[in-house]
Amino acid sequence: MTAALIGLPLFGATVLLLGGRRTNAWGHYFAVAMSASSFFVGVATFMSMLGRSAEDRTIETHLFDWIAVGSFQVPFGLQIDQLSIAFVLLITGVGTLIHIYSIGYMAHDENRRKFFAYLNLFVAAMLLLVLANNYFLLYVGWEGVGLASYLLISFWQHKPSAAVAGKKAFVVNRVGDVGLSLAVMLMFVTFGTVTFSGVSAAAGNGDATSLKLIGFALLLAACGKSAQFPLQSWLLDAMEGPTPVSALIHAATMVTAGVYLIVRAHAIFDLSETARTAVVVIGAITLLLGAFIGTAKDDIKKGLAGSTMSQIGYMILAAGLGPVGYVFAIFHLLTHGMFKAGLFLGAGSVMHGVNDDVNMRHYGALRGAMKITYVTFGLGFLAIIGIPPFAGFWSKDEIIKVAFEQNTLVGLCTLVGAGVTAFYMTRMMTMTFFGEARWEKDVHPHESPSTMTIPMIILAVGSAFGGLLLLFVGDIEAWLEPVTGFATSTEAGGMAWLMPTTLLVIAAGVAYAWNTYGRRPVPVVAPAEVSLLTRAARNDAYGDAINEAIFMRPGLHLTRALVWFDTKGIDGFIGGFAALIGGLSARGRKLQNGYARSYALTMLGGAALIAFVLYLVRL
Amino acid sequence: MQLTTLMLIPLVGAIAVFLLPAAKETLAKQVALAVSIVTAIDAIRLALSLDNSSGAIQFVEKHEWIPAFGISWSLGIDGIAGLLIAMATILVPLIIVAGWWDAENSGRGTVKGFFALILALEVCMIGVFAATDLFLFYVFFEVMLLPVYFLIGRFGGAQRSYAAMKFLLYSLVGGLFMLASLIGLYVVSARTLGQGTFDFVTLTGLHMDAGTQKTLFLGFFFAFAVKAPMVPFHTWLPDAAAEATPGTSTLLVGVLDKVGTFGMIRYLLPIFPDASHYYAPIIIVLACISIFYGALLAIGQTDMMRLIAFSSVSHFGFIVLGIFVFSSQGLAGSSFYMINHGFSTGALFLVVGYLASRRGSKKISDFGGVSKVAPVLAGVLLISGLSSLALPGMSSFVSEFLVLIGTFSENRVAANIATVGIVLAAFYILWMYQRVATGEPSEEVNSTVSEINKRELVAIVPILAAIIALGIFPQAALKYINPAVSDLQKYVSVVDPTPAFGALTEGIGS
Amino acid sequence: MNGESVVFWITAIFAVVGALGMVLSRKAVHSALWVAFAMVNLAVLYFTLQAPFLATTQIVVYTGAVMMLFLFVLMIVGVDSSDSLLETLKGQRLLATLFGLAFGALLLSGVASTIALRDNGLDVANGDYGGNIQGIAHLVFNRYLLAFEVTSALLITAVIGAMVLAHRERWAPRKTQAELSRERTFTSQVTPLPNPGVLARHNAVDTPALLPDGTPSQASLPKQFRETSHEDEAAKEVTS
Amino acid sequence: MNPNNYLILAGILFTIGAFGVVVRRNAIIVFMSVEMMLNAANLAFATAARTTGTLDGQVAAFFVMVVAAAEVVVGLAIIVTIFRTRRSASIDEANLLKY
Repeated sequence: MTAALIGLPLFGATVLLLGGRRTNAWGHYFAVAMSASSFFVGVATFMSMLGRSAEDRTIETHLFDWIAVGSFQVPFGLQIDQLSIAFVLLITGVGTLIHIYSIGYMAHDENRRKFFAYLNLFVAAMLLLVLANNYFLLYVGWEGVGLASYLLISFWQHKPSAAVAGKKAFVVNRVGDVGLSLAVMLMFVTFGTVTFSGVSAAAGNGDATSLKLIGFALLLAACGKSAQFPLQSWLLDAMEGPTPVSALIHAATMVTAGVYLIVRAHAIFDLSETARTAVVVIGAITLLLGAFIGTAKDDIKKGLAGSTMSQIGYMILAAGLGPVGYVFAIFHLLTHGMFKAGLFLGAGSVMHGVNDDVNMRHYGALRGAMKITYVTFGLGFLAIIGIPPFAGFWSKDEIIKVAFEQNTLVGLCTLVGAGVTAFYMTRMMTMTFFGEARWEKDVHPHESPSTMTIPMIILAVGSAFGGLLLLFVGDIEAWLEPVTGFATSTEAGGMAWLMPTTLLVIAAGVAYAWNTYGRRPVPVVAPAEVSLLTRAARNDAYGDAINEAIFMRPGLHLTRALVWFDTKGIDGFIGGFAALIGGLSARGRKLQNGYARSYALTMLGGAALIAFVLYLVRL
Repeated sequence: MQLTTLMLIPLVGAIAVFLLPAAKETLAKQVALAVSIVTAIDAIRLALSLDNSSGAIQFVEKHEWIPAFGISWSLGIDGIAGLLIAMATILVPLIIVAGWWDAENSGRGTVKGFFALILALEVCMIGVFAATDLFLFYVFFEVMLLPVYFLIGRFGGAQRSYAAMKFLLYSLVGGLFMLASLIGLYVVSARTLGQGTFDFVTLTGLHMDAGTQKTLFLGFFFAFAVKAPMVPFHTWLPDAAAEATPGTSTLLVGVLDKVGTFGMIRYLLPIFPDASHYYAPIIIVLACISIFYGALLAIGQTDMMRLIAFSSVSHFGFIVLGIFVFSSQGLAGSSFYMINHGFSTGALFLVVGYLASRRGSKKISDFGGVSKVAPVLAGVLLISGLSSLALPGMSSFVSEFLVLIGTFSENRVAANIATVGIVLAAFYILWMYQRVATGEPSEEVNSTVSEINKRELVAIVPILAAIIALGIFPQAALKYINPAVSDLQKYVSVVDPTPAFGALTEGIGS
Repeated sequence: MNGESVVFWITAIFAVVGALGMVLSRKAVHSALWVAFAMVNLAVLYFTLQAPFLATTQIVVYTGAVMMLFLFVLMIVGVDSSDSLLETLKGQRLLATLFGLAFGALLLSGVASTIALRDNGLDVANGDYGGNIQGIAHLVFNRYLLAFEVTSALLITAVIGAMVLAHRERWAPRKTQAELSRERTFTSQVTPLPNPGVLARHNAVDTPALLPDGTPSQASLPKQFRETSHEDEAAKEVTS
Repeated sequence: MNPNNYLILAGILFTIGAFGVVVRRNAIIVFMSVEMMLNAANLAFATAARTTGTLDGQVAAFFVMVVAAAEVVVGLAIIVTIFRTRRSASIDEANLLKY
């Protein structure tokens, strides 16, 4: 069962990649079928899980011994439990919807087959990531999604910007992978095992330093994959990929892998206060940074990307709060998966309607031309800013509450983040669908085909009711409790003032945005005379510039210096040595001047020398 | 006699190909291919029939050669050597197919000469891995240089004579130091045992004082470090690899250089255990430098072949690192890495060779947009590259991680440094791919770079298949390596450290 | 100071003087004579060393045969520029002196620093077979027989070698008198060539005859000495 | 009479001979110098014979003489041959044996 979940999309990818042009005609349907059947297998697994008691819901599958060297024994084993199944359903569900959406979105691309193959590959890798029963196999999925992400970001390879963005994403992710490698190594050295169950069981024996180091390493890994500060820079560039990719990989699923990792390794974080604090700090920084970047972007996708960073910041922050937060981190992850995918698909639909223009300043008043998109995007908008009773409200509100309980400063961060979110989302909404039309003459906005709108509608429904469903019908807290543990807040009733305050902050953000962008005309060209803050936000808070200045440029100089050193230094030394010998030989050759007397003289000198040596030795 | 037979097959083949009339070029190729395939099958059969419950040397055969000096023709393989031989013999038919027209394209030398040299090289490669007499090993170690010298010097690119001479001189200088140590070892054995010997098994039991060990160790190590190649003895490799034909480069970097690391694992550790421990910290530092230096230099290269060569310097750093931390994961990882590196670097050299033969240039800047004109070729380049950067799912990942984890349990600082090396690996591979395969193809690329053809595909697909298969089922190879590794650990008297806070009572972890 | 000492010191000094004379004489003939002188003195020393056979052989073979051979060759070769004491190689003489002195000093100090050798004398050895010659004969024809026989091969080889080297192959048939006279008639010089040394300062074979106007005539010289000998004169002037 | 004196004399003669070989250009004089060195060696042999009380040294000296005679024959023949072609007995003229 579990293996089939991964096997089906993997099979799809293999067939499409090896099949080549022969599969062009039906390849995309095949991919959708594979993804969908994986989803159905997931649903079936879920159903059977529901039928069992909470303790028996975990299924371990041992496929074969993967690596066994000395005491390093890694099985190729899968594990499906309450946490995994939530991810499985999100990945395959949203994944299938996005597959369907892509049929329409990529209809005119000559490499559509390859695109679907990569999507299937991604789904398989992501499933492996969440289904592995040990950290080492998780690593395979972890880099597998990185590969799929690389392939998909740089899918339009002829665009240099896309190729560069793909490479950047992979390399930055690799920095995060270093963290995961170190975490696995530390776990092996500390506990002698790398399985989830083994590590969880042994975690209690670990000393504070080891736990702290493992926690930091895992956090580094999470930062890479989830685009958290300071490894956030790749996510904005990743928007070079086709929009479905941004929706699936860079919003709903892959980027949340970091959250999964931290929740999965909760045994470590539970025991290390320091590591948890670090997680919270990183989450808080990213949450504000992402929101800040989102406020100034005119590129609709980059705006959403900033928002994604910010929302994942929420999740990471929640995960860092410990047992009180894990559940809400996952909860927010699930709702975010739905509404953010919906928003991205909506953005894709908008772009589809306006000749692939991504600049919101060229939109405006699209609500008339694209009704379905308007409504679905609107639902997503309401969900993300946290208007009750939409999905985002439930999950975000819980996080804000828990944050305030733990630490007022952290709570304030989340509250401010909520306000800023409301601001930039409203800005996006108004610039796109309201105001006067600002599009070019040759642009004729139109609604997208049904393959695209249907997934959007389904996701919009999820954004609207997913939160309610999960919280009250699914009782997610109880569902996840066996895996993550759950501690209800101690002062549950003491925060009655919080929800109204949050709503007030959100309303303020909406109102300010509406005041700025809704009631006044939006200039088609971005104004150049802006505050330093706006400029910083437009430049992704100078993340790239900092990377460039700290790593890239010195790195290139170092490389160049080393190349010079290698050719001129090492090789030059060797070459110089050879030349020296050659030169000496050429000189020495002159000693062979042809005069027998000269040779005789040398002999005489030699004889004298030998006599001298003999003399010395005898003394 | 099985190993001697295995060597005789290509030897007879080489002579037969050489004796063919020069005009019968196709026949020469076919004979060479057939012979190499037979050899590969026989080698695989041998490797699979190894007893994987014992780390002892198997298929032992011994015939007196120069009894006066205790030199004998003695052969034998353990799991590591067996797999290396299998890897080498698998690569040979593939590079023959890949280099089907290399001899003609070089415009010099005869076709039959080219293929006879490759087969002759194969003989030496088998011999050097199978020898269990140190003198015999030395003989193969040196004789092996000659076919390569001619393969580079005769069939190589513009700078071929420079590269061939540099290669030869470096290797010879290294070999000279080894010879000195070898003679020293003989003298020591004569003094200790009463009768001098070069026999590996006898020498492993030799009790030498630490000072002697240290001195003799250095001679061997220098030869192996030049061969492997470690920074700062590496500069011959980029030149040689860039000037040779792709097939030769594959054998050179994929197999020949392994002799260095194989020598370390086979001879240095068991014969000089004390010296190995003594020098390990320095060598680990050198290995870390190699990892970084190779990777950074690879980033700075403008020539694809040189880039791969420098990436190999980096990979050899990993291999050496794994050997000298002495942990079972490190040793097994290094042994496995040798095999994987042969495949992944071979694939890269071949595919870059395909590109270069089309475009007539190895310069990265001469390419761009290949994925648009030749998507499969670009895809093959990407897969080979991913294998080189140790993507999980590929065999090189397993070995690289084993090395890292083996290092981590012994030396955290080195492991941390080496781990950062994997980021650089991602950078140089993907940057090369970006510059070669993506973007809009230029006029020249459009007109010259055609899609990969069947012959080329046949040559490279088995390598890629092996990489992926071993990545998913590494145990298929590791089970042969493990017993040899545990024997090695006995020689150097090292026991793997136990986990600091393991939950052993849980019984979890298998 | 016994008789041997007296003989030794006199002959030793003579031998050294002879050797120095050989090295320092400008003319090869003088050198040869100096060598002969030194060798005779050495022969005397052999007598004092109780080696009458060696002494005799020394005189017969060396001073007699070998040195005469030298003189004969000198007559063939004649006086030559190489007789000049002018050094042409840079630093040769300086280094030679240096090395020579160093070598000699080391050699002598080596000998001198050894403890005095025991003088066993050869009376017993010479007496064994009834005399020095018999003793040597006994050794040569017993212990050193093989070496002695091999010497014969050496000598034969040397003789043949010398013959081969000195032999001149005739490539064309010997010219008849008619041909010679015809040749002479049709070239410029009909009359016999002038003899060397005529009217010159001395009548050595390499000194060109002076023509009536006082210019030296190269034609008067044997072929070997033409042209070069003129420069020799100049070289000699410079040296002296 | 201390036999060392003979050895010292032999050494002096040998050195003078070697010096002559090195500094003189006339091939014949060089040859004579070589003969002088051989004679010095012979003297040492003869001295050795006397100090050891055996005749082997004298036999050795005798063989040296034989070999020297052979050598002189061949050597002078060579000189004559060279002289014929080069019209010179200077050994500096025959300097083809060089780089």
